[in-house]
Amino acid sequence: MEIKETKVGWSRIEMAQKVALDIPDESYVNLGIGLPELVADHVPEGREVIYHTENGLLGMGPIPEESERDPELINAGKKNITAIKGGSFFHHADSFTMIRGKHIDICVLGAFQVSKDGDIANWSTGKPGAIPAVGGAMDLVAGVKRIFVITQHNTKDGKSKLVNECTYPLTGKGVVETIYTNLAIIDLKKEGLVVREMGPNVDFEYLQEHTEAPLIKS
Amino acid sequence: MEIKETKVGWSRIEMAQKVALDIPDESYVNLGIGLPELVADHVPEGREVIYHTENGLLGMGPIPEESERDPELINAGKKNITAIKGGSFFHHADSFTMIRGKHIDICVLGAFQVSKDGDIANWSTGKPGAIPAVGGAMDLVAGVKRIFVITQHNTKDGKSKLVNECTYPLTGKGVVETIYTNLAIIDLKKEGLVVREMGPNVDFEYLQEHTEAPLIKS
Amino acid sequence: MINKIVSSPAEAVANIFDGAMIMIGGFGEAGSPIELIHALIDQGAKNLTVISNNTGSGHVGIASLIEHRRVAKMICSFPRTLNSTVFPELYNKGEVDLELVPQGTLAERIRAGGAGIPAFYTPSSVNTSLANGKELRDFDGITYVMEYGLKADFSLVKCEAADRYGNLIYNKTARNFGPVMCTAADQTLVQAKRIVELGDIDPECVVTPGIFVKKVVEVTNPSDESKLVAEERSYPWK
Amino acid sequence: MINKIVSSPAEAVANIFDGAMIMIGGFGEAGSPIELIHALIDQGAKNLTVISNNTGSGHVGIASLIEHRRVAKMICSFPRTLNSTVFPELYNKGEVDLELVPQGTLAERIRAGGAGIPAFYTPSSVNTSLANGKELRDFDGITYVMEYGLKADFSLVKCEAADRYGNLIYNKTARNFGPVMCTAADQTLVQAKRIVELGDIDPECVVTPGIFVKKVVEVTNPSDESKLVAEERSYPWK
Repeated sequence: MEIKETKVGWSRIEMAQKVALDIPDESYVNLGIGLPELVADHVPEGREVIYHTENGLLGMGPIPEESERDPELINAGKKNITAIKGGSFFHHADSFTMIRGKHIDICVLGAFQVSKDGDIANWSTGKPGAIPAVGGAMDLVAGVKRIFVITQHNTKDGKSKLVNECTYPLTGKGVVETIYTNLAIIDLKKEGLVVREMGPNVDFEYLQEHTEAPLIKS
Repeated sequence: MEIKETKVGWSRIEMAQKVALDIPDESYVNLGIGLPELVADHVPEGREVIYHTENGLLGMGPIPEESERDPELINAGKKNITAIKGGSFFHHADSFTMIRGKHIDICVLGAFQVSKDGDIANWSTGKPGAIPAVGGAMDLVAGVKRIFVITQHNTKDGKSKLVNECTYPLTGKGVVETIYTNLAIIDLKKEGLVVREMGPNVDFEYLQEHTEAPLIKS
Repeated sequence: MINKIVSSPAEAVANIFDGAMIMIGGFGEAGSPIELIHALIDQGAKNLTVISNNTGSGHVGIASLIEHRRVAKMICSFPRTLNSTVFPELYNKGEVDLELVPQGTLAERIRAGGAGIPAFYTPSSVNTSLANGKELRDFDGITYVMEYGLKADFSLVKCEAADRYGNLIYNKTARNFGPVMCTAADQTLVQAKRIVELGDIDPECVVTPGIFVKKVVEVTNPSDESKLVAEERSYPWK
Repeated sequence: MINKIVSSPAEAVANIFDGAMIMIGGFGEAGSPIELIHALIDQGAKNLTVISNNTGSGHVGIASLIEHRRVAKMICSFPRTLNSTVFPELYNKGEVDLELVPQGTLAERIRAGGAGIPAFYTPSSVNTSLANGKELRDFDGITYVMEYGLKADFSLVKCEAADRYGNLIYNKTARNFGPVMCTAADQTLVQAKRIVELGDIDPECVVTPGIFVKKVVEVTNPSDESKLVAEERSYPWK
């Protein structure tokens, strides 16, 4: 318990920075709603990355000034955005041609759970009475070449999000490549969950304690 | 044989006129290569008809002056054309969305044979050594709402093109609505081949003599 | 003469019948043909199946259509959005059905419907509950699910500019589902911010060729849905 | 930095390998990327499968590629056109294979390949010899044939203008198969009549977004195929 006194792990911004470092120059990237959206602000200088938003824009730019907002220029999270020079607009079927046809290089998503086999659950908690809403999540995990997950390592009540088997309804099976949490960067490899990097004041023992699925030291 | 002395049946132009009369105002029409192309010149004044060419233009206009030819503006027969005001260009998949999706009202095609059940053979004589080439014919007969055939009533060696069963490879089955020949206009109805109109100096007996399939007087 | 321009949203939606299958364009408020939807509420058709990405916000547009109990079933990918309370409440009461479809599958099913493709295979939703009961099939060692083309009796779409042939262009991400929905309905009914002369739209830039459009009505200053929602307005206006 | 511009047709086609599956845009001469095809002849790759609507005319472009025995198989809808003698001769000698596909099915198979759709159903060719041996299936009482998506290692495409991101616009009916072919290849190689600055192409009018393009080379004055054929030219130039 004394470990709570010092800073443990990364902040949300630092997590986004870690993801951004792994996005190569010239990538086409789709960012999920929420935490993934932060990634765009942290791509290293000198890398040109093109952002796709599934509602019909390749070349999503930063958030506009209040005075320049166009209610007809929004992202998948329905937030006002801008379009970069060299961007293009297209309809939904063409947009998902990019996704389903494996043209997008990287998708960064949030998740409720990721299993040791790379299964992801991020669209429904399956609670009775909740309105099911899937959006483009299943298309993204089925179609994008590389799926990165950015999420807190544990739920608010302390449960591991990195599990042996997802208990929430699946979004896709065996699709996640890397998971970036506040505690660590973990690659999902054939041999298992390989810890690539740990956050400040996190050691392997601590990390495993906070993780349901078995981890492997890199 | 004495009948050859007087004009029997319609000329090519007259055949095209007959087809054109049956094209309602505001129709979207695809014209096949050859004889069907003549139809566009004979649509009655006051009717606005939009021509589709499957290589990517809705709103095909007349043949251009020699000086205004653009090798990148051609029709399905690879002839130079023009585009009308209010036309639009699109790619092949979108073009065949119009065809396959039943958005085109009328297609006028030539044919080697039409059967009494509305089967059409117009892409291959099935001769050994001939290069098979189908183009868009099978898509057109499968997708366009109404299929009109314009053709000589008989082959050069006197055989009937309106047959009991097609002997040439089929383009489509049960699709032809009306056949316009130099001798008659014949509607393919449930009850059979109903002769709607006969050309100059053609009577029913003469017509039946020159037709393999049984005809019905209207 | 071809002239698809009609004089009012009411005239545009006049033929919509009880029990119709209706596609409604828009992704959130972008591209939502709100004046056509309001005209449809006034018109009174009920027992509708509505295909649209979302279920509307506040008490205007699609949300109002649902609130007035005109919608028997929604086919959509994301039935809860910001300020969407109408659909969730009625859904939880069992008063409206829902067919949930992944967004890309929804777009492709509509495109297929318009293109004369009765069914196709997609990798999306395989191994999830949304593929339950659906036909699976392997191609080259990968499992896909068969999905059916979707067609509608009517599509309601918003665009930026239209001419009398029904050629359309859109504005930015308001394009979204509009072009595919135009292809997939017996009658596509469009509200355009501007009616322009034939030839004013570059033939290289037409997004929806007129062949896919039945009627167009000019709505010069369409409502800004998010403003209406922020102001807590309800349709019909009080 | 993203810069897809390369300096020569030779550089554009440098990676094409023996046995590659290649889509080539164009409908007749309109849209045929003749300079890229000639560069490919110089480059020497052989045993190619070529997907293109036609088989070329005279002794230039695709016809020359075939004449130089680089093509093992053609997948196309219309292998005989005006002045096309090369393909018919070699086909009748059994020196080149042919898969004949209805034109709309060809376009849709390419679109499906690019869109991650492994197979779909179409009414085209049902009850004809081109459906022989293919899987048939009824939907709502109508019979359809199952067709597979088509993908390629390379697509060769001609366009009107391109920018360094690879965004493309086309000219008139030279658009034809280009946009779908761009989506369906691992590497799409483009010859553009003009290279323009980023932003010069209206984002509402981009036909092929850059994501589908690998390399672009400027060919300011592309050959006029019908002129070359009329002049009885052969490639390589003599």
